[in-house]
Amino acid sequence: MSAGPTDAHLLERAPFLLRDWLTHALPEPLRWFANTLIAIAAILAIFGTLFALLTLVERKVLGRVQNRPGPNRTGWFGILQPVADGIKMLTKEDIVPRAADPLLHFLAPVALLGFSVLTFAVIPYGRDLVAVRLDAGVLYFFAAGSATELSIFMAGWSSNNKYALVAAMRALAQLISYELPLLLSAVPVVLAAGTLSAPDIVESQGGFTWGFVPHWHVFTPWGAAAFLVFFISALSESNRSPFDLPEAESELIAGHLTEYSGFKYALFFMAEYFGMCSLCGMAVTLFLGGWQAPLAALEFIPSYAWFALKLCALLLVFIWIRATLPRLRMDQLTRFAWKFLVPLALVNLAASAFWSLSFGWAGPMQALRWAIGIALAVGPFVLLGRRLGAGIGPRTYRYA
Amino acid sequence: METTEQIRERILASLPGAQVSLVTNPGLAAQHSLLLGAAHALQAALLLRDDAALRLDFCSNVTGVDWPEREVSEADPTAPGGKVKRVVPGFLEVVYHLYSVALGHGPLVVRMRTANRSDQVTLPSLTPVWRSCEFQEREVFDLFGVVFAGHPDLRRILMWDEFKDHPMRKDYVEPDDFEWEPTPHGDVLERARRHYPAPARPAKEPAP
Amino acid sequence: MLGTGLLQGLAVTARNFLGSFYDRRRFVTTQYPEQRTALPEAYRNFPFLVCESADDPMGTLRCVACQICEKECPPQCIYIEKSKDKKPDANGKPQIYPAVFDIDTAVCMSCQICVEVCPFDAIKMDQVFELAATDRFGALLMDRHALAKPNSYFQSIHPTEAGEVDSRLLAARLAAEEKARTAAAAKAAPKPAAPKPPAAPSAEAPKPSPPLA
Amino acid sequence: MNPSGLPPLASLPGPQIRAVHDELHGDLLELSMGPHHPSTHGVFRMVVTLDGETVVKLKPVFGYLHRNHEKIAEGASYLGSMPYTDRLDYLCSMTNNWSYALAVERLAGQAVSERAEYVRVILAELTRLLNHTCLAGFLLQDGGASGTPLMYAFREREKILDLFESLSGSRMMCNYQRFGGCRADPSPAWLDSARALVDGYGRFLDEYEALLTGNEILMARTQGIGRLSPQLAVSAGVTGPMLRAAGVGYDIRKVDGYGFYPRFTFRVPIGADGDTYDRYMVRILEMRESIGILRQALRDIPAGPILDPKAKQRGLRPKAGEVYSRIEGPKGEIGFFLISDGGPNPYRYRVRPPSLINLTILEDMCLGQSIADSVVILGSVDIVLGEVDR
Repeated sequence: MSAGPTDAHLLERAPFLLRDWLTHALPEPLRWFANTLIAIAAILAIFGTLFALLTLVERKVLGRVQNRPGPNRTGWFGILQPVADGIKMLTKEDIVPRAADPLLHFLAPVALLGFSVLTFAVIPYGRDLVAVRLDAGVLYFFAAGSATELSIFMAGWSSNNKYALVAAMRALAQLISYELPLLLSAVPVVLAAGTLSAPDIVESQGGFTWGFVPHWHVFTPWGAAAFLVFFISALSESNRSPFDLPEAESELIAGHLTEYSGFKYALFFMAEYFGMCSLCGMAVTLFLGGWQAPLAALEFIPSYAWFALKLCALLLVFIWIRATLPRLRMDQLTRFAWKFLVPLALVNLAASAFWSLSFGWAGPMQALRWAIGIALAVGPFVLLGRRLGAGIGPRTYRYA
Repeated sequence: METTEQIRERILASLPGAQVSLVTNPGLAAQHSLLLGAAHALQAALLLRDDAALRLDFCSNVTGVDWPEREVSEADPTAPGGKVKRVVPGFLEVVYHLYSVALGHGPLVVRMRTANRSDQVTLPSLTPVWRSCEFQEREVFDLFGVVFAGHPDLRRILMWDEFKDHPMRKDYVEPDDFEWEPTPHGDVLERARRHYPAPARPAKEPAP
Repeated sequence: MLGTGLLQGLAVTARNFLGSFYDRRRFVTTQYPEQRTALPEAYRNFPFLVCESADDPMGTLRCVACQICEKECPPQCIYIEKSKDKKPDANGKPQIYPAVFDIDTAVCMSCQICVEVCPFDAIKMDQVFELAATDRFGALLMDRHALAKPNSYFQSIHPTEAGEVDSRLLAARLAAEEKARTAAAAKAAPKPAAPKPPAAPSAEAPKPSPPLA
Repeated sequence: MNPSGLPPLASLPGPQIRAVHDELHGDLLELSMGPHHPSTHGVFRMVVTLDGETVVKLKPVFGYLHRNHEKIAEGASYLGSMPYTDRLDYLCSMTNNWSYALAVERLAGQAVSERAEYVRVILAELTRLLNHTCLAGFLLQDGGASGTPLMYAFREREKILDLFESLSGSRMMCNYQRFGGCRADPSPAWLDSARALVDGYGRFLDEYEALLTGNEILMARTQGIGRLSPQLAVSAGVTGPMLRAAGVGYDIRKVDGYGFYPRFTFRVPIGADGDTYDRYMVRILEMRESIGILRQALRDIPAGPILDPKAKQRGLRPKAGEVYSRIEGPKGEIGFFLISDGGPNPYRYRVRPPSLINLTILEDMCLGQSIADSVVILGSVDIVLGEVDR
């Protein structure tokens, strides 16, 4: 994290001013170290709070969708519910089955949390607000993110429980299936931006057409398709409904969490929400213009606020989907990945290549460019969707 | 549907030598039944299922009835007092209620009886004819103790495997294994006293 | 197909989410201890014994310890011991009364059969449902003191039924008084051969109540 | 020897899937699902043998809730068993009551007043709405939806339960039917609120179907899953919506014409494939027919006594004899077999539990399916353990 922007106004610079005020007295080598520590602490604190709030918001939204108020007994509007849950989790007995592998059983939640926190390092939360400015930041993100599934396998296998074992197997199959479309859907963005660095990808989405259509990738035909693929894969990567197979409570009790209790159990949840947040953050970065404002007139609002807004909106969609959809089956899940998402992402690669090549088309050629672009995005979607959905459909019934 | 008597003749025509008798129902519902002898029961059941005029393809209900040994007094002019007491031996009975889905008629009530209630309690299973008998015959085996020969999976179904005795029999005695709880009932309290002679528990007697 | 069904479903949940903020039909929870729904008049929970006066519940119980309810109770949660002596009832007739009348509410299944079979309208269904207690045994075993509640209470929870019961009892009492008067008149008359009046219900045993409407 | 097309003797239970287990394929996994499991609808256990995630053997185990209802009833008076029937299938106490009352009425020769017959039909159809609505919610819960369909189902169920409560005094344990009629007379206000409920129910079903029926995930999860052939369904005594979903148009309301059902026009929806989706859809369509029946019944209900005051309730001693009587309950054929010896309590009392008998073919439906599907298939059978175990 380098020095903050100097030309922006006060609110935009506020995080840097605060940091510099805290560390300006230190000698230079130590200041770098302290600045890094502060960045880590800030990320942990902010996302820790977000996790707590998110559990509450999720239950509140689920409740409202289901015509009930959700938790509302602890504090005003149930605001203390996360605290109460935390205390409960901390004070609960931590049970380790006798037949479990105690070391792995302990390591799994720790490693899971560690890996999911690592992904926060490369997400640009605002203008210049990124913990580690890596040239291959996107690559790093996916590498760190895919390690979480390993921890789920560790948890499932070490529990020595049949449900947990089945869940572990599912987690691995899911990892293999969905890592590919997730990566493939990010490739067009890298292609378009010409960089693997997350802050630079955000920078490349700056500017507006006609002053009000932002140059976000999601507003291009290939970008919309890639965003869809990325979003679906992100749902699966973060084990969220309708892809929450490793912890499918209706068949596998709690999947890999069956033998966990107390704070270890809470760590799994924390990691799940961290993973969800970081994937949403990456989706915002890659497709929704990162911290860029949607309108030029709104640029006075600090960049990190825009990022937070977009992040929360995506998280709400996650919750909304969870409130609505039933779960897929394991074979359907993998079939969906291999027969729908991967081909779609591959075709989309061509679509984005076409988009880059036709950059200079103007006038009537511009309309042709859009037509071809949309056809390249929608055509495969319809064709692949038809094939995937062959054999199922609404039925008509007769009466005796 | 044909009357029960006609069905009986139909069976006898196809299975000469089969023991099929009519059991009349004195009640208002007048659902008379056929008593099948164990030897030909399976063939008779197949006949009932597959006969084109009957097609009783749906065995709705299977259940047991326990008829313990009982004493009846009959008029007998030779005996002193004009009456004689006779012991009717007990038996277990299995009742099947058959319907036809194909033809929409029913019920036909079919019964089978064991020879006694102790050692000769085997009857042929009708599960090969109607799959719906599978669980219900297991239940009759569990609760009444009728053994069904030819049943594919004859295990206890409602009681646990280690359980002894058959609870639906009329002479079943409940095990004396209840948990203490305060109750206003005198006989239960008496039993409690036998189980917990000393004040083993802080017994709070209800105020008389 | 092609995800339209999923979008349709998402639209339904979104409508319900938004509706929960302004539409009472989409926000149905009642916040129980603070808010309470009105119990319907027919609501029943556990039985209680009707007495005529709140001041002297034990003296004015309608129950005459006939033990019909004890016999009919399917889970056998009622236990009655008859008194050795007799007490005057509401009409002044000496009656046997229950020396012990216990209902084990831990066993009672609120089926209301005791109410239906009682020929004296002496046992009715209560509406108190907040019976949670820390003492598993004693607090749920109700004796006649805990069970006795005055007729005015019965009027307040089941007004329709109580109105019918009261008018029926009043008619029975009037008929009994009428019969007593006729009997007295007949005794006073010189000719003992006067024909008996048509069978009027006696005070001791009013006609079994018709099933509750 | 087999003109009815029924399965020959060879089609008896037994693994029909040959599981491969050698060094390459690994071992089979035996999993005991239940009795404490989120989706077994109570204390029910399935001993499942898995090859990967494929079910190769499944043995249902139950009896955890067994209380020997039949023995209790044989020691109780005829009236005293009525409240116990509430507790068989505790979602459908009204139909259980009716079936039992009908059996005793046939045994004792008791006529039922016209108004009571109408009220019985109304309550039975309301029970059907309630049961099928809940079932759809539970089925989706088993399919992994986070409770939303279930909560919508419970929202509507609550309205029906409110009606039951204001009529019978209890929400679930109604104990409402009596021999020769019903216990309490519905007031005009009650009938009006029932009409209002019926009028609004179609709208609810539309919303419910918008949420579920077109859902591609639901279709993918249920279509072609857990197929049941009509031959096996009939042979296994499967009744109710499950039988009709298998393509057999057998509805006791039509076949026996008990109560006043012949007076109402309604259709019986039947499925073609006999899979889980058909079992779900047949129930949805049945609810729409039930709304039609309710409209007719609530329109035509006559005035008059609800219960013959001379009808004996307490101390009933039917003439010696026996009767088997059945009705179309929401889950299937709920029947009562009673033997009277002229005494005050039945000599033999038997419930024909549709939930238990519909479970007979659970293994047949689940073999070769994945473990996730076996849970959904179980959900589509629609069991209540109070009735399975009795």
